Order: sequence, then C-alpha cells, then structure tokens
Amino acid sequence: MPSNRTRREFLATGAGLAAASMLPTLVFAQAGATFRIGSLCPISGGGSSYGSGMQKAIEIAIADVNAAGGAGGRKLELFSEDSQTKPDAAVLAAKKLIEVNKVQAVIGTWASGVTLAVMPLTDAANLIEMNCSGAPAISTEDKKDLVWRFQATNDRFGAAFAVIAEKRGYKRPATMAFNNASGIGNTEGFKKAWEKKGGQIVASVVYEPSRPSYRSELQQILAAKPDVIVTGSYLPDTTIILREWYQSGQDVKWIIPGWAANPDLVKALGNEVCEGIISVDSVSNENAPSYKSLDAQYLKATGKSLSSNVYAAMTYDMVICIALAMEAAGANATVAQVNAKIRDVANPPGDKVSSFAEGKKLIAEKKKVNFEGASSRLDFDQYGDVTPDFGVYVIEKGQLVRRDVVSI
Amino acid sequence: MSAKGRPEGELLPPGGKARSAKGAPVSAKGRPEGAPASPGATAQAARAAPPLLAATGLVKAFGGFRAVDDVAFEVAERQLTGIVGTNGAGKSTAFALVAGQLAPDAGSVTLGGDDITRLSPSARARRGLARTFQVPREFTHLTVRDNLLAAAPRTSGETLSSVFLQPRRVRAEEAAQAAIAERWLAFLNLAAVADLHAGKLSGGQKKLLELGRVLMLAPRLILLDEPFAGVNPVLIGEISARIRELNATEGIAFVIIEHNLEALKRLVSQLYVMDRGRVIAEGDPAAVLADARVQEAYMGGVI
Amino acid sequence: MTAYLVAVGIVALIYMLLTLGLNLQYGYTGLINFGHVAFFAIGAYASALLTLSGWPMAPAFAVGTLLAGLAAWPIGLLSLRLSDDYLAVVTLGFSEAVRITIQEERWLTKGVQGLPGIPRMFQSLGIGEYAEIATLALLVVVNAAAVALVVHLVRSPYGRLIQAIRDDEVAVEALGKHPARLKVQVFMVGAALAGLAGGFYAHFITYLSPDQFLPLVTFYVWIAMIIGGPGRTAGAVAGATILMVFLEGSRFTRELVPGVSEVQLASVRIAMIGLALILMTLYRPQGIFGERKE
Amino acid sequence: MTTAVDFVNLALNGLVEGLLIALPALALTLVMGIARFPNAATGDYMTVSAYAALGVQKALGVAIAVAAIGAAAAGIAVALFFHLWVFRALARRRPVASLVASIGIAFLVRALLTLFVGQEQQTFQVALVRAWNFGGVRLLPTDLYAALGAIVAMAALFALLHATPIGRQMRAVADNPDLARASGIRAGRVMLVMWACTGALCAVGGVLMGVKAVVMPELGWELLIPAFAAMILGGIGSVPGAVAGGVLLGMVQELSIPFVGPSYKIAVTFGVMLAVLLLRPRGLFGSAPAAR
Repeated sequence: MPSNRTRREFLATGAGLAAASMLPTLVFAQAGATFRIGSLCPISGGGSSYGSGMQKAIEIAIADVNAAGGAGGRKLELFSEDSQTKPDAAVLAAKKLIEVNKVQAVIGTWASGVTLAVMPLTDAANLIEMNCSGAPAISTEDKKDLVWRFQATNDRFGAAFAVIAEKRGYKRPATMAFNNASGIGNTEGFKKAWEKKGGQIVASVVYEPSRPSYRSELQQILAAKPDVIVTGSYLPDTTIILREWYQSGQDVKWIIPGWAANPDLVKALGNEVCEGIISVDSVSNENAPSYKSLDAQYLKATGKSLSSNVYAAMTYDMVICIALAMEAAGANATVAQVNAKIRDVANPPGDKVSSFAEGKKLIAEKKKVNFEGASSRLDFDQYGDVTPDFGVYVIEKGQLVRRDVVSI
Repeated sequence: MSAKGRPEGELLPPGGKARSAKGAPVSAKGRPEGAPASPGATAQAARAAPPLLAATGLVKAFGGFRAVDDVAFEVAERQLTGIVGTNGAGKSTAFALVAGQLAPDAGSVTLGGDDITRLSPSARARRGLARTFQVPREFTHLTVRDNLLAAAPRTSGETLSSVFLQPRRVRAEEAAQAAIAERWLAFLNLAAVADLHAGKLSGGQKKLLELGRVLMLAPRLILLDEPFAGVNPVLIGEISARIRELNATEGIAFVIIEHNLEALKRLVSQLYVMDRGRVIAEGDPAAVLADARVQEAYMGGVI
Repeated sequence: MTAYLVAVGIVALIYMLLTLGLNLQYGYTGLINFGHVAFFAIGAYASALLTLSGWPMAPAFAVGTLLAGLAAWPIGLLSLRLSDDYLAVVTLGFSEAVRITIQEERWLTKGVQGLPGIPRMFQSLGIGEYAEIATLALLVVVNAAAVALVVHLVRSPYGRLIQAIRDDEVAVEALGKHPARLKVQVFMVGAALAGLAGGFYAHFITYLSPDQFLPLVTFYVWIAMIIGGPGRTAGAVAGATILMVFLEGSRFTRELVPGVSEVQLASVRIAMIGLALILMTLYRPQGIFGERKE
Repeated sequence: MTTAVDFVNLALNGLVEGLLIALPALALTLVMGIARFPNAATGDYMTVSAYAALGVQKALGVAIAVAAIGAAAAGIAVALFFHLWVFRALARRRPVASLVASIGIAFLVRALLTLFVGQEQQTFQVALVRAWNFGGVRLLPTDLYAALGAIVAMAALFALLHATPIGRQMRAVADNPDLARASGIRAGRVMLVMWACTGALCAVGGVLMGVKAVVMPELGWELLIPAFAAMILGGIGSVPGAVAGGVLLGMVQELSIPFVGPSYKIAVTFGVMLAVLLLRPRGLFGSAPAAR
C-alpha cells in the first residue's frame, strides 16, 4: 500500500496545490494503523560513507520490531529520505517526511548542521527527533525535550580523551582537528578537560578537509615534540596524516575517535603503521544478543562488520527505543506520550534488556525495563543526550583490542 | 528614400540635435547650434583649421614584428581617402592605432588639431572619429534597429538611475533617437530588415549596418575597414553612392581600406599604399596606382 | 503536503532570485561570474547576524543586499581587466576566499559551528504555519519585482547597451561608450539580488554554516540559467523551477523505480543533472524555450 | 617558533604538492591553449584514472608503475570519448558552452563512478618507508618518486610538443588557430592528440595523487580549483607557466602556514593569484594579447 499511496501523491504533486489540498483526508484515513518513522540519513554528501549503513540498520530494526508483532499494537512503517549531508536539502527532505508522509519521528540525522536545521521543523510539528550529532548547541536548542542524541557530545568525547591521556601518563598532548563542528568540538572538549586537570596543550592545529597532504600541518605539531596527538578527525584525513607521520619517523602516540581509527584504517595503512594507536569509542554492547544479531544481519546486508560503522548501531537503537517507548506508552499513544516514555525504557533502574522482543515481554509483565543498546548503554541525561562509557581500544597487530573502559 | 529628400534643416547629421541639446563640446566645434549646416559653411570653417586627422610616426610592434613602422598620413575635412596594401601590410593595425583599439609604441594622432593619441576609443568616438571593422562587429542578438539605437550618443537612458527614476525623460529621448535611427535605416535601405536580428543579415547588409551605427554618432570622420569585402557588385555600387552622398551632404570625411581598387579609385581623392608596415606611396589615386614601386610591391605587376 | 510544496516553492524562489541575478550578469551582459555563491553567503550571513543581534528583519535584509552588492564592486573592477577565462577562475577563487573567511572569523560567524536559531520570517506575527505561506508570498512578490526590474532594465537603452556589450565589447567602445561603468554596475546589481536571496535563505533554513556555501551552489545556479536559456528572463524563472524538479522530484520517483537503493539514487540524481547539462548545451543552447526573441 | 629547517621542510612539501597540482594544471592549459575553454571535468578524468589503476592493481597484483598504464588507458579513453561526443561539436560555439558542458561531464563522471565504486576510500598498496633525514630536513622517498613521476610526465609532454611534428602543429594551433588552419594543419588530428595527452596527464596526476592521499570519488574534483589557479597564475596556454604556477602556489600555500594557519593558506593562494593578475593580467608566462 505505501508505494501506491505515494504514487498517488506524486501525481498530485504534478497536478499542483489544488489536488494536494484534498490529500490530507486520504492520509488521515490510514494514520493510526501504523507508527510512521522517517529516516533522514546522510546517504550522499559528506556523511555518505556512513549513511547507507545507518539506513540499513534502521531497516533491520524495523523488521525486528515488526517481526516481534509491532509495538503498542502498531506496526512500524518506514519512510526514507537522503539528507545529502546538507542543511538545505535536509530541510526539504524533512518537510517532505513531515508533510507528505506524516511521519511521527525523524531519525538518523547526522552532522550537526543537518540536525540543527531539521530540529526547528520537528519541534514545530511536535515530533520526535533522533540524531547522531555532536554539537553542544543541539542540547540548548532543544526546548521541548523532543530531541534525542545517540552520539556522545563532542565535549564528552574530548573529556574521555583527557581521562585516557591522563591515565596513560601522557604529559605533552597536541591536538589536530578536522575543520568542522565535530572535529573542532572533540579537540576543544579535550582542551577544556585537560586544562581543568591543570595540563597544557603543547600545540594544536585545525586543518582543511580534502587536502592531498597534511605534512605541513603535521610538521607544525611534531615540532612541539608532543608525546601524544589527540585528533578530531575522519577516516580519509586520518589515513593521510598517519601515513605521513609514519614516514616522518618521529615517535608519538595517537588518540583517535573510533569512527576514524577503525578496521578500515588498518586495512588502508597496514598493521605496522597502526600499531599502538588508541581508538576511543562509546562502548557498544558487543556481548548483547541484539548486537550479535544486528552484526550478523548487517554483515549480510552490507558485507561489512557492524564495528565499521558506529552510527549504524545508533540508528538501530533509535528504532528500538521508540518501539519500546510505544510499548510502554500503550496502545494508540500519541507522539507526546511515546516521547515521554523514552527515558523510562532506556535509563536505569529496570531490568536490562538488549532487544525489542525481550523488552516487550517484560513490559507486558508490567516490569520497568532498561534498554542497553547496541551502540551504548543508552542512558539519557536531562538534555536527551546519551552518557555512554567510552571504550579504549589499542590497535595491536591490526586488531582493535579493548583495554579499558572510561566513564565520564 | 534618401537624405536629399529631407527638408533643409534636417541635413544636419541626425545625431547632432540631441547632442547639441546636451551641450556636448563636439557639436559646438564645426556646427553651431541651430545653424543650418550648409556644406559650404562647414568647408569654410575647416579651411582655417588644421587637418581633420593627422597621424605621424606611428609604430606598432607585436613581439619582434613591426606591423606598423613609422606611418604618417593626413586627412582634410570632407576628404575621401583610400588605403590599399597586401594582406598583412599593416592597414587594419593602422586603423586600430588611429581609432584607439591599440596603443602605438611611438607616434601621435591628432584630430582637428587636438592630440588624441592617449584617448580611449570611446573618447575618440565621442569627438567624431568613428570606425567600422574588417569583420563586421554587429551586435548579433540585437535587432538591426537596436544596433543603431545602441550607438546613439549618450542619453540619460544609459544611466541606471535615470532608467528607474526618470522614465519619462528616458522615453522622450529614446523617441527622438528612434526617429533619427529610422531615417538612417531608410537611407541605408535597411528599413525592411530593421526588426531582424543583426546576426541574420548578409555580409553586405552587415557592412551597411555598421555604417548606419557609426552615423548615429554624427561623426566628422569615418574609418571604413574593407566596406566592399564579400559584398555583391550591386550593393558595392549602392554603398559607394551612400558614401558619396554622406560626404557631399553631411560633410563627413572617410578613410577607406579596400582591396577592390576599381571601386575605390572612383571614390577617393587621395590614396595611400602600404607595404610591410610602411607607406610606400601616396597622392592622387591614378598617379599612385601607376607608380612602378606600387605596381611591384603591391600588385606584383599584375595590373 | 501543502507545507512541503510551500517549502519547495520557497527554495525554488530563492534559486530563482539567484538565477535572475546571474542571468543579468551573464545572460544579458556576458559577464562570467563563477563566484555567485559568495554574494549569496554575504547576504545570508549579514542578515542573520544582524537579526540575531536584535535588528528587525527588514533593515537586516536591506543591509545584506547592500553589502553583497558592494562586495561585487572590486570584482566588477577586476572584470574590466581580465578576460573571460581568467575572470571565471578569479570569481571562483573569490567565493572560496569568502567562504574560508566566514569559516575562520569565529568571533563574528561562529565558524564551522554555524549560526543556529536564526529567526524565521513572520514568526513574530504568531500566525503559526501561515508564516511560511507568508514567506512564500513575499518571495513571489520579490521575484515578481525582480523580474519587473530586470525586464524594465533590459528593455531600456541601458539594457540595450549591456546586451551590445555582451555581443561585442570592442564595437561598443568604438561607438563612444564606456562599457566599464555598466559592467561594474551590472555586477553589483546581480550580486545584490544574490544577497537578497541569501537573506531569505538564512531566515528560512534558520541555520547557517560555511559548508552551505560551496561552489556547488554557483554551479546549480548556472545549471538553472543554462536550462532556462541565458539572456531570457522567463528562462531564469523556468530554469530554477526545473532545477528544483530535478533535485526534489527524485524523492518521488524513487518509489516508482524499484530496485534502486538510496545511495544509488543520490548518484543517479547527480548523473541526471550532469547529463541534462551536456545535452542542453549540445542540443538546446538557447534553453528549453527555443529561439531568443526580444 | 618556525626555524629555517622548518621553512625548508615546508618549501619541500609545497614543491611536491605543487608538482602534483601542476599535472592537472598542464592538462587544463593544453585544453585551454588548443581547444580554448576551461575543462571543469579535468579532475574527474583524474579520478577515473586513479580507480582504473586501483582496479588493475587489485586484479593483477602488479606494481603501481604498471597499473599506471591501465590508468593512462582509462584517462585517454575518457578524454577522447567526451571530446568526440561533446567538445568536438561545441568547437564553434562560445567557450562558455564547452565550459558548461564540462561541468555537466564532471557531474556525470563522478556520479557514475560513485554508483559503481561507492563512497568509501580506497588506497593503493604501497610499501611505506621512513623519510630520509638530512639534519632535520625530511624527504619522503614516496614524495620523491611522486615528484619524479610528475617531472617525467612533464618532460615527456615537453618533448612531444617541441620535438615531434604533431607537437609543433599543436603549438602552432595554440599560437594562432586561423594561421594554423590556413597552413594546412589538420585540426582534427591535433585535437585527438591533444586530448590523448590531456587524458594521460590526468592519469599520471590521478595515480600520483591517489598514492599520496586516498582514492575517493571526489579526488579530482577537489583539485580542480587549485589546478585552475595554477594555470591562471602561469598564464593560460603556457606549458612552463602551468608548472611554475603549480609549484609557486604549492610553495606559497605551505610557506604561509606559519603566518596565517592551514585554513587561510588556501585563501592566500587566491590572493597571490589575484596580485599576479593585477600586475600581469595574462599570468606569469602569458603572452601579450595578440590583435584578433
């Protein structure tokens, strides 16, 4: 049915506003039968290396929920759009999801610019918004508590870096940041936390995206003789920087966010270059059944391990969170009622659950549940931000080995 | 219809009225405001004055190649002058130096006694020195009429503020210019194609169009670069007739570059021959063409 | 659905303003401007920063428009000195320099963090969702005014002269005119239209960051102009509309073409735009409307 | 504190980057000089070539130098294809028509590439070796090879242009197309050879850039603006100008880092370009405008 209806709407678009004005009745007639989720992943543009994986994980989650008989008596229905990782394209896509598809939640926005541009729309329509963005402004702009952040804020990441650097006894850290909100956010967060501990940053640089070489930037940093370099970087630039660093032969350690220091990085550079690099990521629930089943399904769908795309686990969790909240809110709950239950099902206290089916069973038994997501343990603070633990992974012989867990 | 059919007062170059109304210095020079400019009066005024155009010692080199090498020529008021020479003799370069498209490496150009060597092409045009081009430079996407109107002397319609703030004045001036353009279109037999895009005209028509365009400037001197090139014999006759008529009734002097010696010989009273950047002969057309050096250098003894 | 169409309409109208400005510059005057997005950015940031600091919207728009126009002044002067090819690259470089400056001057623009919470237009009236319809209506009026302005201009002696400059600048100079003055002015008027578009953009998207002003925007505007036919005001209107259909229409075609994934669709969309551009230049250089008439 | 050694290192980095930028700049300047339009698809020809070399390396497991032959074949094929399909037909129109079409080609090529190879980065398998250290001045062997590769490609082009009949014809067309046509040079053949050279230059540039950085669909597109700037700086149509422009821009860019930082360094290159153009409106090596 959905494709059929969309087709009709498409034709109506062509016919113009007059025809379109007749549509709402048609749509309302079917609303209520399903809970409508709009995904707005970065399929193309700057986030494209993650977007399709995020989309796939959402599809897997929706299938999981529907296979378990739906949530709160309703099946989930998915409508997908591409944010193009561009705020203006995302605004139009969000409008389309909200106005045409009448979605009740917009999930999967990535890149702070996209989330910040989409939030005012979802807020105005009183819809749930779930994102993987790091910018602090998202917390303060969220006036109605409808925005849920599944990615640790850049500040938190930075603070985790500081704890790790301290634990490992580094004295002379330097920072390198990719010039965007998230890259700078990480290193600024680190700087704040590090200086609070009384430390000092010996050098810092913000570099431009998409350059063929970062030797000069690296040279500036290495000239200060740091013992560790903390980055806010992405995979391509990290690949280039590490290759040039290795060739330069200077001894230094690296603390790199998990989305850049991952198996793909090892594949690109080889074991020797990556040896000893510290990769920091919010702790996933690798041992939970949900993670394993998602990993298996994800591998089947994309040919890649789930660990290669940390955002995929987050978008999966978004759907499960909504579904559990729907289950807890009861049949035919409004969006506001579902939204109000999100913290209940995700935060402690309660029985830890790691899949929708498991949670549904317990909720049916009138038990309070605490969803432990595939991406993190998923506890939301007053801003709707996750407060994950951070895993400290060291790359040894090409494998990311977890050495430590850090709580902020 | 020709200019002869017009009432006496309108023999004034059509552009002259609008321009003198604005008090531009050029029109004050030869033709006092309001005075019916009879050709005789203009000629008398000119006799006391220096030559209309004088170029001395012009040099222009491209890289090591001297395209124009110490060239001098002089044109009197109302005179019809021809320049001939082989391809690459430097004729068009000399034109560009006189009209200002190129700056000379040495030498000077005077117009009516004033040194104009350093003036921009547009300033020279406003002083009454107009030119056409060897390959017609018509405004392809404008109509023939608009091509002429675009050349109308500077009106208020060409300033951004007037277009929006003084629409009535702009319209009035435009109407006056349109009337003048209409007359030149008729004079040059272009009225029938006035609404066509200039790019669609034949080669000969484009030559006429360029002539009409510079006539809008009410010039004292027109440089014509190969007006007969690629033009059919009937039209050549017509263009020649128009040149003579303009010369006789409007008092406009012409300098004409041409390869068609027959047509040129009958038209001009003075002829320059250029070869490899230099003037090798000058004077009465018949005498010059009979000159042995000219025969050898230019015609290779063919004539 | 209505609100979505309103939003698409707003973006299309913003692109239309941009296209009208570029069309005046390139289509009518033959000025090559590959830095259009710079003036868009200047208008957007100026208006956003002023309203965020408490200015009312109308003067903020005016200042944004004015600043964008003024920023074009030096570029206009450059256009007198450089030939087309050089100018194309210099303007492209200028737009990148503007973007980098916006990105780096954090004290003013917050750099890559961007400016969130820019006030929406008509929000203060408390008319809820009608605010966007009001924005759309205002944009329609502004575009109509811009079209009227451009049409009035190109039909005036001024417009005839700029078109003459486009066709043959040397001849215009030989006729005693100063193309320089007109070229600089046209550059500034076109840029001001882009700046005005930037104001609308800022207050519609409500979030600005430097990466919204990449050269891609300039290319999109060129595409709109080429599709509509340069030197045709109606073409600018149609071109911007068709561009939006291209960019947004694929949202609806996807369900009609099964078996194409999201990722593939994004690529297909860009490929279609590229192909359209090639085919238009090859077979319909005059734009979709056919012969240029005037 | 930036020491003298640091400046030498920065200058070296700039030199290598400049040489790599010079390759697409050369490709641009050839097209500019002979076909007379700025080819915005140049960068994407590079990307295609880089992916072709990756494909060859993966399929056959050969060395990069061998894989580069595959890249050259791909680069030449793409360049010739679009010449024959698009640019040849636009030859008689205003340069802007070809420019706009080349933007379309750039979009099309990049989108098709993304469709088939995806967005993820790929890397050439290269053995990583430590830099040679001369009293703090560090020289990466891979950079040296890249620079040598670029120089060999430039030398080959130079030899072709100056030592072969077709090269002389190409230069004649670049100097004066009308004269060249009048003297019986077959423009069609010159165009084919020119586009083949363009494709080959893009291929070398794409592979070297891919080895130095990472291979992504945006690889070449991102290099387009610097390459344009290098060509403009050197003077359109000038072969030594493109090389000098690339190297100068690369060095200015890197050497400005201690003063303005790594973001403004890009703006600085535009500033330098602008300054040069104001003094010499036709670039460093551009000739005076001929009377047209």
